[in-house]
Amino acid sequence: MTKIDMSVPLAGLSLKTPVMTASGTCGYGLDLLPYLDLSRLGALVVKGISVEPRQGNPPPRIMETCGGMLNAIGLENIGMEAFVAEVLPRLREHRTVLLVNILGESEEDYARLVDRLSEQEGIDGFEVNVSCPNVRRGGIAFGSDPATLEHLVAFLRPRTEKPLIIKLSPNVTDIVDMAGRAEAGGADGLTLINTIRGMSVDVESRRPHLATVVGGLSGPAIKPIALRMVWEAAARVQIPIIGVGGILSGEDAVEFLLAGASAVQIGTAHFRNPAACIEVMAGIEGYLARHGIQAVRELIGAIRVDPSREA
Amino acid sequence: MTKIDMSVPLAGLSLKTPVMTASGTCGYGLDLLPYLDLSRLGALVVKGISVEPRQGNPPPRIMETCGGMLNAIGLENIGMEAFVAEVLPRLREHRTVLLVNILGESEEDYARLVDRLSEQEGIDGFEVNVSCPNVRRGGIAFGSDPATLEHLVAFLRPRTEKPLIIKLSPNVTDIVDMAGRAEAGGADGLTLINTIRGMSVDVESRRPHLATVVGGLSGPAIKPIALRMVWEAAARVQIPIIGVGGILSGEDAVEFLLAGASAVQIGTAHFRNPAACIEVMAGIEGYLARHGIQAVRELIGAIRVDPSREA
Amino acid sequence: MTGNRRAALTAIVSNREIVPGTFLMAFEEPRLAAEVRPGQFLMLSIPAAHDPLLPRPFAVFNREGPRVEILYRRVGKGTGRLAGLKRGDSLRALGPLGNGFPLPAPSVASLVLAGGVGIASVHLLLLHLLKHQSVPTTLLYGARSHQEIIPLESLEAQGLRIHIATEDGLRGVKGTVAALLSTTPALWEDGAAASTEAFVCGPMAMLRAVVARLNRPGIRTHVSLESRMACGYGVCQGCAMPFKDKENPERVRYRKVCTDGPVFTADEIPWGKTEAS
Amino acid sequence: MTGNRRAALTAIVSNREIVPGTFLMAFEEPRLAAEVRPGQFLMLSIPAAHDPLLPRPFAVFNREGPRVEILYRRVGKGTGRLAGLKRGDSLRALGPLGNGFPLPAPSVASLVLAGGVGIASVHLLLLHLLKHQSVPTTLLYGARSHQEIIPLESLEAQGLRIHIATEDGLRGVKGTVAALLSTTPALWEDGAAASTEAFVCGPMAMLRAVVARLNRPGIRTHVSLESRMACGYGVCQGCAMPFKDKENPERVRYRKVCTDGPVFTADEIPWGKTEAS
Ligand SMILES: Cc1cc2nc3c(=O)[nH]c(=O)nc-3n(C[C@H](O)[C@H](O)[C@H](O)COP(=O)(O)OP(=O)(O)OC[C@H]3O[C@@H](n4cnc5c(N)ncnc54)[C@H](O)[C@@H]3O)c2cc1C
Ligand SMILES: Cc1cc2nc3c(=O)[nH]c(=O)nc-3n(C[C@H](O)[C@H](O)[C@H](O)COP(=O)(O)OP(=O)(O)OC[C@H]3O[C@@H](n4cnc5c(N)ncnc54)[C@H](O)[C@@H]3O)c2cc1C
Ligand SMILES: Cc1cc2nc3c(=O)[nH]c(=O)nc-3n(C[C@H](O)[C@H](O)[C@H](O)COP(=O)(O)O)c2cc1C
Ligand SMILES: Cc1cc2nc3c(=O)[nH]c(=O)nc-3n(C[C@H](O)[C@H](O)[C@H](O)COP(=O)(O)O)c2cc1C
Ligand code: FES
Ligand code: FES
Repeated sequence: MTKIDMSVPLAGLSLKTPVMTASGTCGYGLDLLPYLDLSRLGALVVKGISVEPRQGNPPPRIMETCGGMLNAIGLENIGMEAFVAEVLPRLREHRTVLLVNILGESEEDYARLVDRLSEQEGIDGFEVNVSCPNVRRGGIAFGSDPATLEHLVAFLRPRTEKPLIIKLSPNVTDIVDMAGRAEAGGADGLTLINTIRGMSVDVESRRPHLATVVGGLSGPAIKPIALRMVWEAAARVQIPIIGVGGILSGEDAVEFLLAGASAVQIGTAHFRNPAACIEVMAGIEGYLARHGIQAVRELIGAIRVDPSREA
Repeated sequence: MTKIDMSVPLAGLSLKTPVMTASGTCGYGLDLLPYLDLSRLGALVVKGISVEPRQGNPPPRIMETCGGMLNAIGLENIGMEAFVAEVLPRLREHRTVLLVNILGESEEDYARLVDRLSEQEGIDGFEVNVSCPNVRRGGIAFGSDPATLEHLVAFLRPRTEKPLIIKLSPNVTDIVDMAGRAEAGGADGLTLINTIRGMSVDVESRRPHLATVVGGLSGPAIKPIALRMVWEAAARVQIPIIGVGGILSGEDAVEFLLAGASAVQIGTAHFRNPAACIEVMAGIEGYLARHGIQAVRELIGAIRVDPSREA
Repeated sequence: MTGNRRAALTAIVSNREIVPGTFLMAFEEPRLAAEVRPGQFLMLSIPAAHDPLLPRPFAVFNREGPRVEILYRRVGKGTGRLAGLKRGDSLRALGPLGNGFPLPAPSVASLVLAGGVGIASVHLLLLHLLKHQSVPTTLLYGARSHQEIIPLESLEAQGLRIHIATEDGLRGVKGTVAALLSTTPALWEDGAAASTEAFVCGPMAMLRAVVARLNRPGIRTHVSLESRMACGYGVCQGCAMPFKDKENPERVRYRKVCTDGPVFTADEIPWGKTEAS
Repeated sequence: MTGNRRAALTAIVSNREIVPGTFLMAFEEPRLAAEVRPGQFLMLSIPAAHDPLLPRPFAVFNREGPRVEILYRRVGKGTGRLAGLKRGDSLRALGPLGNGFPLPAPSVASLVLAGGVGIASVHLLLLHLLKHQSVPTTLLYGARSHQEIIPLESLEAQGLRIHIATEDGLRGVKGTVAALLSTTPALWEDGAAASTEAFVCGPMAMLRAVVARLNRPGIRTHVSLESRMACGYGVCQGCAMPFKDKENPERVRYRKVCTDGPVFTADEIPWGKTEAS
C-alpha cells in the first residue's frame, strides 16, 4: 500500500495532518503529553491568551446536555507574560506547529498580544478569538458585528508577518458576511465555529446549571450547524477554513473536509479521550485507504452537490 | 390531593394546559387522533399553510444527527382553500384551541391567509412562520431582518382580531432585538424557536444527506439554544412566549417555563411517541405535585438567578 | 377509537443472531400480534435512550399467539443498539403501521420475491398465502451470500416452492433474484393462472431489476418500499417519495411511504426518477 | 513517557447491585490496578454511546491483581447507563487521575470519615492503612439508611475500628457522621497520638460539618472533593472551585479539583464561599 499523504497547506503553513486541537480544550498542550506526541498533530492550538491573566468564572462552569456540553470557563488563562515565560519554552521542546489563540476586549488588547507574541520563537501563527465583548463598543462582541470585525482584522494585519486566522462566532445571522469581512480585512484563514450560546436549568433548585446562566454549547449536538456554516463560508471566501464543532470520529472530520474545510479541530472529544486527535487522524487515514484516495487534500471541498438541488 | 391547575392564559386565549403541538410535527392533527384526544391539548398548532398548495422538497428530506434531526420538508401543505374545505370541518369536531401556522413569501401572501382564515369558525389564532424567504426582498427571510419583521407584523395586525403569534427564527445575531421588533409591530405572543439551519454529509457517497443540502435542526440537541433564547427574549418583552426546541419530558418543559415561557410546544418528540404531549403534561403535573405547587402558572419565569452572577 | 392507542412498552423475550449479521428478536404484545397484517411494520425504539433519537421501521416477521418477531439486519447505529438488547430489556413499539399487502383471492397464483432482509417484510404474507391459497405459492429468494439465507424449512413443509439465488453461488443459483427470474421463467409460470399477483421486497436495485422483468400482461406487481422515516405514522412528511401523478402521469407527486405505503403497485412508481434510498 | 498512555478499553467482568441503589463493578486492567494510589480516580465512559457524551469520575474502590473495582451509586443518566452494563460489555477507563491521599507515616494515627458512597474513595486508603500503620485506624461511616451501608467485614477482620451512624438509626448510632464525631469524641481520641491525620469523603454538607468539628490542634484534615468534571485530566477547567489564595488568604483562587485534587487539606478550602456541588 502506498503511504497516504496526510499533509495540507494552510495559510502559508504546511501541516503534517489536517487535525488540530481546538482552543480551550487541551489547555496549553502540556496535559496532553502523557497521551500523545504533540509533533504528530497538524497543529496545537492553545487556550485563549489575554494580555493580563484571567481568573475565569465562578463554578459551576460546565453542564452536559443532550449530545453536547455547555461551558462558561470565562476564558481563564495565565496571561501573555506567563505564557511566554513559563509555557512557551516547554512547548518549543515539542516540534509542533503552534497556533496561539488570542483574545481581547479592545483592539489595543489584540495589538499588544500580536506585538508581544510575534517576537517569540516557536509561535507559528495566531488564531484570533473574536467572541469576547468589545468594551469600547458597548460590549457587543467583535465577532457579531461585520464592520467591527473587518476593522479589527485590518488593524492587526500589518502588525505581524505570521498567519492571522480568525475564529468566527456562530451566533450571527449571516456567517457568510462575517467570513467575507474577515477575508476583506486581510485574514489568512478562518476557524468555524466557536461555541453557540445556550443555557440549561436545574428544575430541582430552579437555578441555571451554570453560574453565569449562559454558556457556550459544543459537541456533536452542534455538528450540523458547524458543517453548514463551513460549507456556506467556503463557497464565499478564497482563504482556507478550519472546521470545528462536534467532531468525534474520522468520518465526522471527512464531512468537514468534503464541505470545504482545509483542516479540522477537535474540541469536546478530548474530554472523552485525550488521544482524540490521533483517533480522528487514524479514522481519516482508514477512510482514505478504503476509498483508494492517495492524499487527504483531494477531499477538500469535494462534496457532490447537484446544483439544481440547492435550496 | 388538591387538583393541580394546569391552565394558562396566553395572548387572550385560555389554555387548558401549557402544552401544544409544534407546527409541522403533527400534520393537521388528524393523524394524532388514534393516539390522543385533541381536546386535552393546550392548543393544536397545525402545519404551515400557504395560499397555494406546496409540493415540498424532493427526498431525502430527513436525516438523524446526534441528539437531533435535520428536515427539509419544504413546507409541503395542501394550501389554504383545501385546509378550509377539507381539514377545518373535521378539526371543528374536536373541541381544541386551534392555532394555524401560516407562511408566505410576501406580505400579501400573509395578508391573504389572515383575511381568508380569520373569517373561519374554529380558528383561535395565528402562528406566523417568518422563516421563509421574502421574495420581494431578495430572498432574505422575514425572520432575519428586524425592520422587515416589524413591518410584516404591523401590516398584519389590523387585519384580524385574533391573536397573532410570531414564530421567530433562531438563525439571527440578536434574538432579543427580533422579539422586541415583533412586539413593537403588535404581536400578541412569540414562539421561540424554529429550527436551526444545519447540514450533514454522507461520506460514502460524498453527497449531502438532504436533497436540499441544508435543512432545519430540531430535537434535544438544540434545547440549550432554544432555552437561552426564550430566557433572553422573556427579559425584554411583555407579551407571552411559547417555548419550543428539544422538549422530550415534563422536566424539559419545566425548564422552559422557569426561563420565562408561558407555554411550550412539542415537536420532534412526536416522532418517538405520538402521545408525547400527554407524556409531557403528565411530567409537568408530576413535577408540580412533587414540589407542592398548585398552579403551573407559578412556574412561569420563576427561575432563580443571582443577579451578580449574570455573565 | 380516539385517543386510546399507545406505543406499546414491552420487554424483549429473546434476541439472537440467527445468521451472521441478522437477528431475530421476539417480544410479547398481544394487541400488535392480533392486529398486524402482512406487509405492515412497527416503529421500534429504546425508551430511555436518546441516541439514536428516532425510532426505526421494521416489518413484523412473524407472530405466534401474543408473540411478535422481528427479523433485522445490523447495518448502523439503531440496529446496532437493537442487537445489543438482551432478554428483559425494554422496547417501545408503535404500530401496526402502513397499508400492508393487498391479499389476493384464494384462487390467484402468487409469486413472492425477496432480496436480503426483504424476506422479513414478506414472511407473514407467505404464511397467509400458504394457509389461504388454493394454488401453490412460489418464493424467489436471493441474498449476497449463502450464509445470509434465513432457514425457511417450515414454510417449505407447508408447501411453499422456494427458489434461491446467492451472489456467491454457494446456495441455489448463482446470481440475483432478478437473474433467477429471467433465466428460468418456467419456474413461476408453470403454476400461474391467467393472472398472477407478485409481491416484492428488497433493496432498490433489486426492485428495479425485478419490476422491469415482471412488467408483462397478467401480472400485477406490489412492491414494499423503504424510505428514511422519522415518525412512521404520517405526521413528519419525511418519508415522502415521488410517485406518478394519476391526473398527469408525466408529473410526479410526493406521497408518504409510511401511510400511503409501504406497499405500492409497481405502476405507481416512476422508476426512472425514484431516488435510490 | 510521552505519548504512550491511553484510555484503557476494557470489558466488564461483573456488575451487581450490592446494596439497594449501589453497584459494584469489576473489570481487568493490570496497569490501572498496579498504578492506582488511594484517593485517585478514573474517568469512565461507554465507548459506543454518545448519551451521555462525557465520561464520569469514580474512585477506585478496590484492586486485586489485574482487577479494578468501582463502587458507585445510581444517581442519574451516566450511572444509570453504567448500572445497565453486563459482563462482557465494553468500557473506557482513563486514569489513574488526581493526586490521591497523602499517605501518613506508619506511626501516625489515622481517622477516616466517609459519608454514603464516599466510602468508595477511602476504601483503598483503609486497606493501605491497615497494612502499613503501626497504630490502629478508625473509620466513622455514615449513611442515610441502614440498607445503604456497604459490608466491610473483611476490613474489620484486619483490625479496622468501625463506627457507624445511620439517619434512620437502624444500624449504629442514629444521626450523621458529624454527630457521631461530636457526641462520642473518645471514639477516635483514645487511640490518637499527638498528631492525627483525618481523611474525609462524602457529600458537601457532611464535609462542612465534619471539618468544623475536626478543626483542632494536632489534627490535619484531608478532604476529597467532588465537582462536575468534563475531562478529569486538567484540560477543560470545568471542575474549578475556589480555594484560599496562599498569598492573600482573603481572596479566592480557582484551582482544578481533577489535577490539583481531588484531595485538599481542609485549611485550603474557603468553607463559607465554596459552592455546594
Ligand atoms: C417499512 C420498512 C420496513 C422495514 N423492515 C425491515 C425489517 O423487517 N428488517 C430490517 O432489517 N430492516 C427493515 N427496514 C430497514 C430498517 O428500517 C433500516 O435498516 C434501519 O432503519 C437502519 O437503522 P440504523 O440506525 O441501524 O442505520 P443508520 O445508521 O440509520 O444507517 C445505516 C445505513 O443504512 C441505511 N438506511 C437507514 N435507514 C434506512 C431505510 N429505512 N431504508 C434503507 N436504508 C436505510 C443508511 O442510508 C445507511 O447507509 C425497513 C424499513 C422500512 C422503511
Ligand atoms: C473525583 C470523584 C470521584 C468520585 N467517585 C465516586 C465513586 O467512587 N462512586 C460514586 O458513586 N460516585 C463517585 N463520584 C460521583 C460521580 O462522579 C457522580 O455521581 C456521577 O458523575 C453522576 O453521573 P450521572 O450521569 O449518573 O448523574 P447526572 O445525571 O450527571 O446527575 C444526577 C445528579 O447527581 C449530581 N451530580 C452529578 N455529578 C456529580 C458530581 N461529580 N458530584 C456530585 N454530584 C454530582 C447532579 O447534580 C444531579 O443532581 C465521584 C466524583 C468525583 C468528582
Ligand atoms: C471547555 C471549553 C473551553 C473553550 N475555550 C475556548 C477558548 O479559550 N478560545 C476559543 O476560541 N474557543 C474555545 N472553545 C471553543 C472550542 O475551541 C470549539 O470551537 C468548540 O468547542 C466547538 O468544537 P467541539 O464541538 O469540537 O468542542 C472552548 C470550548 C470548550 C468546550
Ligand atoms: C419535520 C418538521 C417539520 C416542521 N415544519 C414546520 C412548519 O411547517 N412550520 C413551522 O413554523 N415550524 C416547523 N417545524 C419546526 C417545529 O415546529 C419546531 O419549531 C422545531 O422543530 C423545534 O422544536 P422540536 O425540537 O421540539 O422539534 C418543523 C419541524 C420538523 C422537525
Ligand atoms: S415517516 Fe413521518 S410521514 Fe412518513
Ligand atoms: S475536569 Fe477538566 S480540568 Fe478538571
